[in-house]
Amino acid sequence: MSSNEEWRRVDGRRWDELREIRIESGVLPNADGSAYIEMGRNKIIVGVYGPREMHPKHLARPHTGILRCRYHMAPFSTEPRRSPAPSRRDMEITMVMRYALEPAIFLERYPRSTIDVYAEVLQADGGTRCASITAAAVALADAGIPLKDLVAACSAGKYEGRIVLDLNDHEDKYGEADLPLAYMPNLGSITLLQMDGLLSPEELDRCINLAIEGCRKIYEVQREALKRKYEAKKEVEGN
Amino acid sequence: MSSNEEWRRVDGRRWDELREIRIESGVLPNADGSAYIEMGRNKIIVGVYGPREMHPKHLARPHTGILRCRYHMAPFSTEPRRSPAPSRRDMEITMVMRYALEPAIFLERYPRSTIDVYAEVLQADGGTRCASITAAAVALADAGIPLKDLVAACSAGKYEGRIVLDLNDHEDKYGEADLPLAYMPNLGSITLLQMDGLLSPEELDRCINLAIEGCRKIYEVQREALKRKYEAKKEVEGN
Amino acid sequence: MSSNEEWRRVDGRRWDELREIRIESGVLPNADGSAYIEMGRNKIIVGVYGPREMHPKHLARPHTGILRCRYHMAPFSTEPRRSPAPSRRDMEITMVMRYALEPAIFLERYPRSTIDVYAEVLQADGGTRCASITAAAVALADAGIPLKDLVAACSAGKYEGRIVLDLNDHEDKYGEADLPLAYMPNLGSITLLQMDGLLSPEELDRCINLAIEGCRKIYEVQREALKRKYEAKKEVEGN
Amino acid sequence: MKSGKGGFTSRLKLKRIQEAISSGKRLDGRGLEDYRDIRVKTGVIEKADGSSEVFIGDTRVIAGIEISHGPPFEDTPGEGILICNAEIVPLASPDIEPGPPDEVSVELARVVDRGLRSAGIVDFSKMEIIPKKTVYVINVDLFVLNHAGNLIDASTLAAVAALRSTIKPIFEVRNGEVVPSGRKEPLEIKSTPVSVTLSKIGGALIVDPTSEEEDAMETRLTITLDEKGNVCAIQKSGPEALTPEEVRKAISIAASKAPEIRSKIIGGT
Amino acid sequence: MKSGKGGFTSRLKLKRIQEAISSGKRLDGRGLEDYRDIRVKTGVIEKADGSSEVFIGDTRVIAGIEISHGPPFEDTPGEGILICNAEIVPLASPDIEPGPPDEVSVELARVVDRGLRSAGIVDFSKMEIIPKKTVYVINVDLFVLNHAGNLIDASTLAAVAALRSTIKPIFEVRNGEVVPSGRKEPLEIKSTPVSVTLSKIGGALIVDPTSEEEDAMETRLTITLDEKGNVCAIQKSGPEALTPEEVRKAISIAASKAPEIRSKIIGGT
Amino acid sequence: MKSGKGGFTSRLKLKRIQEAISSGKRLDGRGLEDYRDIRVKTGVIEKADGSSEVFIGDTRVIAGIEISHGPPFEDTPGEGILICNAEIVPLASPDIEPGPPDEVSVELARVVDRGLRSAGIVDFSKMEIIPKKTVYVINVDLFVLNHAGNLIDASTLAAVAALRSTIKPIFEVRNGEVVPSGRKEPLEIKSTPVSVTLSKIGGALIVDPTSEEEDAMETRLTITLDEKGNVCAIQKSGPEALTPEEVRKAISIAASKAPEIRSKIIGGT
Repeated sequence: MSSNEEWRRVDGRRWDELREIRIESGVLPNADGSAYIEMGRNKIIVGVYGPREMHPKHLARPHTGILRCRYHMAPFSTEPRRSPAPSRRDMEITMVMRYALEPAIFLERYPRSTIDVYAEVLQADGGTRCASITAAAVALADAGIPLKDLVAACSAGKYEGRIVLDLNDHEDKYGEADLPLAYMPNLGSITLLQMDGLLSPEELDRCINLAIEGCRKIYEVQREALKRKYEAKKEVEGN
Repeated sequence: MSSNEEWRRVDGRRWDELREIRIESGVLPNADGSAYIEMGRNKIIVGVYGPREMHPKHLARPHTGILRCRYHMAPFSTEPRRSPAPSRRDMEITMVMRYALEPAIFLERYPRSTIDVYAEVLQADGGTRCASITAAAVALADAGIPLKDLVAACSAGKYEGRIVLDLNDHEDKYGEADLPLAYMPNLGSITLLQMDGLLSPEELDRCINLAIEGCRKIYEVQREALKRKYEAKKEVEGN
Repeated sequence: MSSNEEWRRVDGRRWDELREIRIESGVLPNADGSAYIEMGRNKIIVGVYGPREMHPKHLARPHTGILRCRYHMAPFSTEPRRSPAPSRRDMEITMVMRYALEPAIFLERYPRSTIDVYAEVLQADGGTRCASITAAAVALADAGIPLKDLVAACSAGKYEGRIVLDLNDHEDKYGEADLPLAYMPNLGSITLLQMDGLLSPEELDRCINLAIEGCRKIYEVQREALKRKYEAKKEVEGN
Repeated sequence: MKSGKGGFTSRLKLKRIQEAISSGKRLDGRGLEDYRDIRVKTGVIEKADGSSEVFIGDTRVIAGIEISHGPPFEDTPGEGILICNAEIVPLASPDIEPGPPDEVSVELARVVDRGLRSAGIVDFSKMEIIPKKTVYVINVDLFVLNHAGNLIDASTLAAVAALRSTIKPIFEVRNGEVVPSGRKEPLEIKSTPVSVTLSKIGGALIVDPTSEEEDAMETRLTITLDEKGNVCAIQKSGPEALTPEEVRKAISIAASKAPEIRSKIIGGT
Repeated sequence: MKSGKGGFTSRLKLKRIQEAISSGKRLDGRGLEDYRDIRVKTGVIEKADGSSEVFIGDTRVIAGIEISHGPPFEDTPGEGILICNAEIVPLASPDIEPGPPDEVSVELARVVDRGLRSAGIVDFSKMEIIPKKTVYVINVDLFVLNHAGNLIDASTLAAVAALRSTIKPIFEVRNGEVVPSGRKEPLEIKSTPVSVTLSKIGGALIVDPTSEEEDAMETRLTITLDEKGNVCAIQKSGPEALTPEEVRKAISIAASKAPEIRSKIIGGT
Repeated sequence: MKSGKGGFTSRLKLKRIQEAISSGKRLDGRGLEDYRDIRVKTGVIEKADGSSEVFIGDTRVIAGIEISHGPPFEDTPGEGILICNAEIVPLASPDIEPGPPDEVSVELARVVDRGLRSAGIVDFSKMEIIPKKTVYVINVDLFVLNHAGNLIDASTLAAVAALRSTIKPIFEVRNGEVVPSGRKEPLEIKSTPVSVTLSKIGGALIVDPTSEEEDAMETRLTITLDEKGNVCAIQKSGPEALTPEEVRKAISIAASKAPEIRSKIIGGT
């Protein structure tokens, strides 16, 4: 079915097409690093603080740094409005986000320290956890934290019987399966993998491959954003 | 309109008249200082503990003492009954109460220490924050804590088009504006100032002046209460 | 009325008869000591950890150990399902359980340490606090903690005008009085005593005596359980 | 001068208290079975449906009653509801931190609640407004203003006195909705329970402990009795055991003291 | 380079700020009564019923509006509801910890709320759907993304701009139930309050403090005014006192600055 | 003797575990793809509508099912509700503190939930009682009594076994209200998902880790499959990455182990 190159999705995309994606780094004056991402109608901002001394101190570890994450949604990010109190879903995404980013960071270089990554979803449109991870990787780089590789994240899934890339909110809700995946392209490593729905082993394999392809494309957008920032900075410093 | 000296309010008061006010100090055997105030139908009791060692210790500050306040309402203080859990309103009043009292205390004399002021509203009838501050100042003096000046507090506002002093619950709810103010008469300093409602700049000015006049009268009642206590104590010690 | 030896309760028991009771010790591989009790349809499991270092440290006491208890009900233990959040009832039972067990333990031998006793009610059928205490005493012994005496617990009460032993859920709900009691048979000491309902002084006296008799019988079951475990252990070690 | 106002009592003081009581005396001169001075005022919170203030020595408790309406409990669909809540606010003692109710205030509320309920202080079966849907709800709020020991007895007394002073708003059903009728009537009180709390200190039983005595006590036993001499609640609390004889003795002391305490509210209303 | 982005400002820096202001200057070159650059965007959250983003210098606040329906407050049964909520999320400043709203964000929400409500920004009496049962509910959610001082002015501005941009879903009653009609209309705005916050530093009054200036400030006074020059909210916050003269001066500065700030939204919609 | 019962595993032990697994062996003698002994009992909580107890080695989990009724979720108005809740109670391991659910128990509940829901274990579209108003609610409560590793597989197994044993009370509508009809019927089960969790340790993949192995593991991957071999949930959890090849290998191991695990409940009911 996916061979049908004529077929278009509700939002006009081909089966293997990403939503429009825009990433900007260095958007928050206070944070040590930050990034803003728009992916379809998703709007997410991520701020990074650290490496910095851990408070409270008893949580610090003598031989390694700690990565702390928070995934949080603004009350107005969904319709209907959501309560500001963190949900069980927020707790789980907070956890997988940490696991998705940790493999990219040389935590052992920061004993007794913490790196705090805060993702705030301003508008949600399906795939917020992937977009948050993608933006967080850029924010970490923007903070000057050396990374083993950028982490790019993207989902694939099944909607009306077809394998598709980067599900939007509608496809996520009414589709048959959703598989969010995070990938470090240069290391060939998967750092996030979840799946919800029903897929045959063969479909699953296609989803994983498609999501990895999506991550590669996103990786280019991430690099572009960092380059832009770097050049802008050089210009400013040149003044 | 306020020139109409014949006009009387729902509770029979003139426009510039305070409700009946009664203050008693030294009412709680356990507290280091305490005061009970009745102002109209408001009934509020305040206890002071300290200066004492700060617990938990990490909140202590090496070069100054800290003033902590708590404004809290008994479940039976309002109709309908209120939940015992602190509300957002309680949090805000707790904060402005601290700011209203802090300018009167030589906090720098008490490094590593805390002074705790607890106000419990037993019956609420409009103007509880002012009455709590008024009673708290007496309780602080009763605790033997030297004060730069007493802090007296009182509201002025607008009800049915007239500027009036010391709004009761009905006037507060159905009136056009309420302006609570705390004042140190000898220092000529305003330590609390809030306003809720709608006032022209000229009305606002009259409200501020009227509230300050109210505070001066309350100050006399505060002094009287402390004097009574002091004399009673002398008598007891004379025995 | 209780002289009527023919009379039988809704579940077929005589007035002075315990429900069927089964205790097994050493049921949890991870815990330092544990016991499982079935008493009627009650099913409760208790785990003991310690004596072990107290965390957080500031709760430790330099000259004595501390006993901490937790009484908790599984969501599926009652009909309708209960919320997993601890209730005020759970808080109170947690406290009286600690007081019921503390007199049996040489806490002064474990300075800076804690002994943690966790009771989980898997199915509730009236008398869970007593069954929890009974199982906890066995679990403490199973943990190798020397005890001054075993603590056995049992309720007596009044149902349809008669004094009865060991009330089940129905008798507890629809009866006139319920008196849970814990007893150390060799020391002749009462460590738990509560009463809910209405009893004449004479009925109260009979309830206390009856509950003590019940505890003596339960004590035998406790000893049996510990002996079985001890013998099983010897056999295993003999291999 | 402020020593002994709660807070930590020194080891020396604790020893002196225990030794005195062992030899039949108390530091404040009372006999072992003497209460401190008890004072009961009602109507102290005019806006509440009922209220009282109780002093036992320096211990001071206010009770406020609100009568409202709501759905019945699932397991007693035809009966009214009584809910006890207790707060020991931080001005009551140097040891109390602001925060959600701890073990001590939860126990306090629950023991008072059991006494009122078991004694049948009101007739719960006559509190229905809409059958199985809406019943009268009695909120009893206890507020400890000064903690100088024996909170349970003071709180039970305050709750009962406040209920006895309660003027109940009458609700009625209009167009299927429960609304106040505007009429009121005194709440009908069926029973007057009082609690007597005994502390075991230095092996002896005393009534009405001060905070310092509570710091020195081995264990505590509260017995609540109605006016017919029936026992309607018992609560042992504290880290040490009691013999059956001690329990019996405590019950008999409680039975003998209860009428004296009850007279403070029967007289005081 | 990242100094002065919130967090602890050094004692030396605080002193320099105070000395500069005492002599009529500010470290960033502004005059005492100059605001930083103010930018207002609306429609930034397309899915919300109304939204805005406000920048005052580096301070950045988003406001989102949702119009729903619910029961009225007990004491205003015929009126609609407006609820303000504010979150200062941890990416806004190195000092902010994740957690439930603290004193600062509670105050922020309440001061903005009072300004909107007192100014009568909407006509609450026209928000009934089912008489005394169901009314329109306006949720105003403030979200601080970067905290560089003067949150109250930025948040009031964001709330008002977002409300002015709001397209309200119209609810109707079908078979006794409130359902969306599918139709929408602009929310009718009756007033345009703006707040002006003054800080007293080194004895002088300045407007629009940065975070560093806030660290150095003695006290703070917020005055909210409507377009007719009426004052609709005041909030003093901060540990030091003000003289009546200082208050009067602050009110007069606020009155003179308000139109300039208001022009950013009247122009910006 | 009690070593290896959870708690901190020594660095030496962790190294031994990793080295053994690198060379294809496990400390307890199992092969890399061998499960510990699995036992499943149902009907262990007679009062519940369904229940089970699952042992995988020393890991022990109870599941209890309650069928009640309530409003549907807003976004699926015609469908029934299934809610998973998991508690790892403090007697399960020396490391667990009493308190609200932490990250680990929230993840546990959510991964089990996703497996049940994605597999379509019940037909949610047939669970309406009053159209769009009231639906059947299935509460699945997981209770971990002993934590010796691999909680997800044990919990999924317990949930499925408990649901398969469930006798559903039938509700009916009388005078507009939902009431129990008094009749019951077995809950119709449409699918039997099982989860297989793999751990990567010393670069190799193993199934069914013990707690000590979990302390030594680099990362974890759970794959839930239905009886047709479809994958219905995946969860990677843990601080290290996996290559696509490792993921593929894990999926194929899971597919080959699932029938063996499923036989424990198909057989065990």
